[in-house]
Amino acid sequence: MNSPGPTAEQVQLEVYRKVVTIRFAELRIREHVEKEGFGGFWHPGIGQEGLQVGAVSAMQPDDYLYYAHRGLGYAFAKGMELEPLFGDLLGRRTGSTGGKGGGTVHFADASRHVMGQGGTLGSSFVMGAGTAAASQLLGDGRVTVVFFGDGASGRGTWHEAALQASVWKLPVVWICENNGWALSARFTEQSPTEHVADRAPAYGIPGVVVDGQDAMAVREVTLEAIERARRGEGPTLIEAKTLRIRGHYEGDRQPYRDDPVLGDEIPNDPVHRLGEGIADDVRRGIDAEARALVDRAFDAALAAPRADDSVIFEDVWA
Amino acid sequence: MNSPGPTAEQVQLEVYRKVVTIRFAELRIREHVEKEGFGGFWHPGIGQEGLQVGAVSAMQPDDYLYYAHRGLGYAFAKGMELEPLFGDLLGRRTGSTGGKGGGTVHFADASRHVMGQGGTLGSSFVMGAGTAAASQLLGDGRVTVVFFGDGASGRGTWHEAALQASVWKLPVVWICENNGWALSARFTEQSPTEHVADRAPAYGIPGVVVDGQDAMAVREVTLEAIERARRGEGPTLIEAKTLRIRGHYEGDRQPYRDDPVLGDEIPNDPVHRLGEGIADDVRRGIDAEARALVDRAFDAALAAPRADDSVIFEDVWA
Amino acid sequence: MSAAAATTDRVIGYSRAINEALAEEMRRDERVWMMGQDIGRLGGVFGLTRGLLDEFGPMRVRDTAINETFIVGGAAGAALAGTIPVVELQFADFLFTAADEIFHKLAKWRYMHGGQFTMPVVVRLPTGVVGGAGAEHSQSLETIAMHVAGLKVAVPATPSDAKGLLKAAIRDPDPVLFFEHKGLYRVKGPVPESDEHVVPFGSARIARPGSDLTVVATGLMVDRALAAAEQLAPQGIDVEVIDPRTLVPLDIDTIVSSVERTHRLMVVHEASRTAGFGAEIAAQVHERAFFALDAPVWRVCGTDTPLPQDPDLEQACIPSTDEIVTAALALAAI
Amino acid sequence: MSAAAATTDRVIGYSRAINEALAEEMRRDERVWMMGQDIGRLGGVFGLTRGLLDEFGPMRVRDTAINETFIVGGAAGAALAGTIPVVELQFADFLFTAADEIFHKLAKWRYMHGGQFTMPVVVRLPTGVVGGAGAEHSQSLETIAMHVAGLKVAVPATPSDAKGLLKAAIRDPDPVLFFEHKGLYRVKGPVPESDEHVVPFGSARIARPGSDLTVVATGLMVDRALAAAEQLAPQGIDVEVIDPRTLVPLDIDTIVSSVERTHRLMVVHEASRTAGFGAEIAAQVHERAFFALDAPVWRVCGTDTPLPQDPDLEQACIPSTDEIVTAALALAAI
Ligand SMILES: Cc1ncc(C[n+]2csc(CCOP(=O)(O)OP(=O)(O)O)c2C)c(N)n1
Ligand SMILES: Cc1ncc(C[n+]2csc(CCOP(=O)(O)OP(=O)(O)O)c2C)c(N)n1
Ligand SMILES: [Mg+2]
Ligand SMILES: [Mg+2]
Repeated sequence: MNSPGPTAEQVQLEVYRKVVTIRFAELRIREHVEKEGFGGFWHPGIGQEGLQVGAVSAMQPDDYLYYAHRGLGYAFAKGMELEPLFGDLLGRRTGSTGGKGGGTVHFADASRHVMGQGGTLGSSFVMGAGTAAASQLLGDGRVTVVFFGDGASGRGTWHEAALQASVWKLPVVWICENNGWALSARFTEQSPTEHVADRAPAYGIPGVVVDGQDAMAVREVTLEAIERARRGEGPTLIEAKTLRIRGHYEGDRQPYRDDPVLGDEIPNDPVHRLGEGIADDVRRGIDAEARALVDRAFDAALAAPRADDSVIFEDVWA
Repeated sequence: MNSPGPTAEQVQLEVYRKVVTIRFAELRIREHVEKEGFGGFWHPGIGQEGLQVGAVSAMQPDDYLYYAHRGLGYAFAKGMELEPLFGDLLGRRTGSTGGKGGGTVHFADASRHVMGQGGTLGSSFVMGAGTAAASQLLGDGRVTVVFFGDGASGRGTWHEAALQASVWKLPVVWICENNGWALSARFTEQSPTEHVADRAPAYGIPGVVVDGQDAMAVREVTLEAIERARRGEGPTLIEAKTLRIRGHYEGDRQPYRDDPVLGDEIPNDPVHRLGEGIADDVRRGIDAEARALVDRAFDAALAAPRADDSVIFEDVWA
Repeated sequence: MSAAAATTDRVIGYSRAINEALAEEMRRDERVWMMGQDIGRLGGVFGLTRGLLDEFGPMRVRDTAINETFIVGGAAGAALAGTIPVVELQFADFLFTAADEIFHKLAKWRYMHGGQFTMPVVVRLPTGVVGGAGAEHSQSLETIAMHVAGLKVAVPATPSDAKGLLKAAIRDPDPVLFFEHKGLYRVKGPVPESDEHVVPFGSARIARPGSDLTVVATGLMVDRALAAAEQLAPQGIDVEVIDPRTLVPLDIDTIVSSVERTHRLMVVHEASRTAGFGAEIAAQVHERAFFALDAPVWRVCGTDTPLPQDPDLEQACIPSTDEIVTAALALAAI
Repeated sequence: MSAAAATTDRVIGYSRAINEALAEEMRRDERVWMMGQDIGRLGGVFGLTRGLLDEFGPMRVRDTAINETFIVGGAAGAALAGTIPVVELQFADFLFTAADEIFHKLAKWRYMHGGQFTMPVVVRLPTGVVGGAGAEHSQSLETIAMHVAGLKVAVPATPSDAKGLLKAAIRDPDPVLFFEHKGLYRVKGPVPESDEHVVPFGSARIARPGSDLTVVATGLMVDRALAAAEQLAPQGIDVEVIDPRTLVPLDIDTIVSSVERTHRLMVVHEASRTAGFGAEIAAQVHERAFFALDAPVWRVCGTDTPLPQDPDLEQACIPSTDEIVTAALALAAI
């Protein structure tokens, strides 16, 4: 969908296809975690796939992506195959990290500019700004997109990155997935302002609030922000309002939560919204293919060998 | 001047007395550095004494002070004597740190709630907020005032402290001495907004810009902010516009600077402004006393013994 | 303390022991309070602070935003103002997101200001490898805290020590980094009933007396060393296992006198080998007991690698009981 | 390298050598660029980057705001995008204000992502005691960098090594922490004329051959060890001085073979003694050469204290030539 000239309809179809694929992936992973468990934690992104895919659909293939820890929508939308993603999750040699990831993943794909993830929240603020500084220096015309949660917005790295990126007019776009929770902390109790985007003026950059359940709207504002960045006008802070449907990690019983949305009733479900404009039979066809793709990839990942101990000594230094 | 009921005139006289005393201290220290030098660096605060004294004059004796590294105005205004301050500067056993400070000082006075200073800029943002959190917990009615420079405003600790302090409505007041420079970096080149205070709305707190050369104006806005904090309404960010008259440290030749104000021509000199309302003879009397006080204290500090090596093993642990 | 419980001891978990210490000290001293992420409503990511919000209210059990520099730096400032903050970082690794606050502010404020202030802060640090938490959630970083003067460092290995050392830490006027091992949270053991079960810093525990080889181990490694000792006993090697319990202050005397009897020492730790605290213990023992040693001090340690995000692979990065046995056999044979 | 200059060597300062390395590497490779505080217009607080802004322009010599997490974390991100950032922190101590970026991002990104990325970042760190800069501006923190796998660590002691190691660091695909000693900036020495004067990491330099006692020293301590050796020679103690030059990788072989000849080793460093890298070198040498040693390895190190803000007192916290002499005499007498 990044090639020039697809129609609006084509774009929406492709966004739908990716979102629904990730939805099936979410369900498949949950099933696995409930039955088998695996190491680390799985942070489900169900219900947030729409904004992830919508935003990433606005990126060019060469643009850089720093994703957040909630789900796989970002990476899949950026072109990564499901099998290496599942492989990471399951600690398989075929995972994109070659077996060093498992559960909570640090998947990456250098060729697709999926840049990986740190375990400490907020480190991608400064890293993303630095990647954008490299693009500015090289004049490669690339834009860096950084996803983060409402909780991560509290880290000081945000401030250091945002000030410098604004002053240098770095080509970076920050997308906050505000799902209202940071683990057990309600956003409303940890933010003095209504929106994360209210912090943008402090940095002299645009702050945009968008309905995160509306994938195409997220795509639109992201397109604008990316164009602005590519024109050399500097960063934008986008805040996509969404919901955390499940627990912080799969298995979290959320004793702290007074509004648990535990089932699969996803308010304002991005899958449904995207599906609305699509003819029933087309949609059913896409769904069937997506489900098959997920099943094939998950089975293949499951069948792949686990990494043996020798990998622990690989890749410490180049 | 913190006792209830002094007249406006009395207050101004006292602020003048302190400002002019610090001015003489600045000149005495400069003379010493030029002639003898000493270890570390001396960051002159000449020209910024007005705002420092004005602001601190708004504090109660029990309020907590985290000062910045430019000059001695803050500490003297909070009630510290000159001799221990000079003692620190000169590495004397009689310094407030008992000989561990010298040059750039970490003076402190626990009894007067002069809380000291870290060597890394911006660490007082979080420390000051924490001190205020203690006051809130203890219900001791105290307010914490934190000074910092325009340069220090770039550190992420600002963001972490400001968000939390605002949400918790902590009794803390931040005062930025914006002197236009952070070492060789112009504020205008390192800030995306015109004022540091423009960042306040991001934290849902008042941001106030004040003429830092006008000590009494600084006092006024600080009084208001302190009252607000004491009422439990949370932090305020005050930005006092001032100038860095000299180099970053005494001896800095400022090769980077295109507007050197090297002499003692202090634009909008707070000493002159404060002196305007005071009768000549009264002023001359204050000046003479201030000069004598400085000379006595400096000579006494000079005459005091240096610390011997044994102090290095003191105070590592309690 | 031997495995057999004294009559007044209850058998409780390491987590529960920590939770009790917190509650008791908060009851004892009103100045004690806590902050950290998710410690209130949730009771902490590992459940260590459960029930404390209910008992002590939201002003003494405060949930922060995601702001480690505030959690630690704020604690420093709050300590200067007459309170005793006990803060939690969700993972010990996060001391790197608050490193200026820990290694500068906590460690040096008192010193820089000529002893005018004390800094009674406890930073609780869930540490070590468990369950595949990955390279930035599993490290054993206690050596760094040992290298920077001004901090005290506790590394409890049993429920009893977890409780007693934490109570000592809270009562200590100095900043304490308290490394609780995540892999021990569910381990149970005898803990004295008393409210005054305080384990002093700087006193090592001889976890198992022995005559042929001294093994110094901390945290999760103490049990593995003990298990190794049981396997070695029938092979004629009687291992003495010493748990220093605190690294700062370090009870080197107990270690040295053990080595003077056994003539051989092995240090076992989960932290990376290179420049880990095993090197310090080895260096000190060589300095003080060189001529009593029949062989060099050996170290069995974590690998010099980051930790992979996989529960099996990460175990391959830290010493197993088997490795300890193998090394002990080889060392005893020198 | 001996003190005598080869014919093609010029005698230049340590600062100048660093400045040359930066300029040459930026000329050689367009991807190399720099950021840091005050490195442009001012040429750095210590003058190390003078002239570079003029030659390479503001896009390759960028002044940042006061934001160490951006300087290091940004460098990490910029390295992933095909550039080679060489960044300056104004004082080595400030690695604590960017610790997550250094010890997590730089050190582990490659590993965590299965080797898909390389991380060619150099962090220049003006280190050590000079002129009374105080507790948070004077530390020697290289041991910490040695403990965390994934980083490389250089500690140049001479102008020649400063230049050659920095060039090697910039060409290295791994992140390098480059500890430049502030007390050496003005020291002059012979430096080869060549643009290709690259000193490989992991090869120690025998600064003075000797037969009676090996002294391993780094940074500012190398000259003090050499001065001590001159004082000891007339007393019949012929000291071999070894400068490892890099701590990661560490050329332990050169040290061990020296010890096999001299049978005695002393490690001298400015970093605090406890859990400093001297402990690691001591531990390794004991492990590998225990039976060749006539005495335990000794350490002469910085005190276990913060550093006072006073040029005299701080000198009392680090080894002097006299202390080295005294310790060497005592060690030789064992
Ligand atoms: C620096 C840091 N502090 C704390 C954590 C632990 N942690 C992991 S996820 C999380 C909550 C994040 O909330 P948010 O950013 O809103 O993302 P969400 O989980 O809601 O998608 C926390 C506290 C961490 N990984 N890094
Ligand atoms: C974290 C940190 N980074 C850098 C420095 C070095 N440094 C000391 S003062 C200074 C400039 C400070 O500027 P500003 O805050 O505006 O205060 P001013 O000197 O103008 O009063 C710098 C960069 C430091 N001390 N701490
Ligand atoms: Mg969230
Ligand atoms: Mg300034």
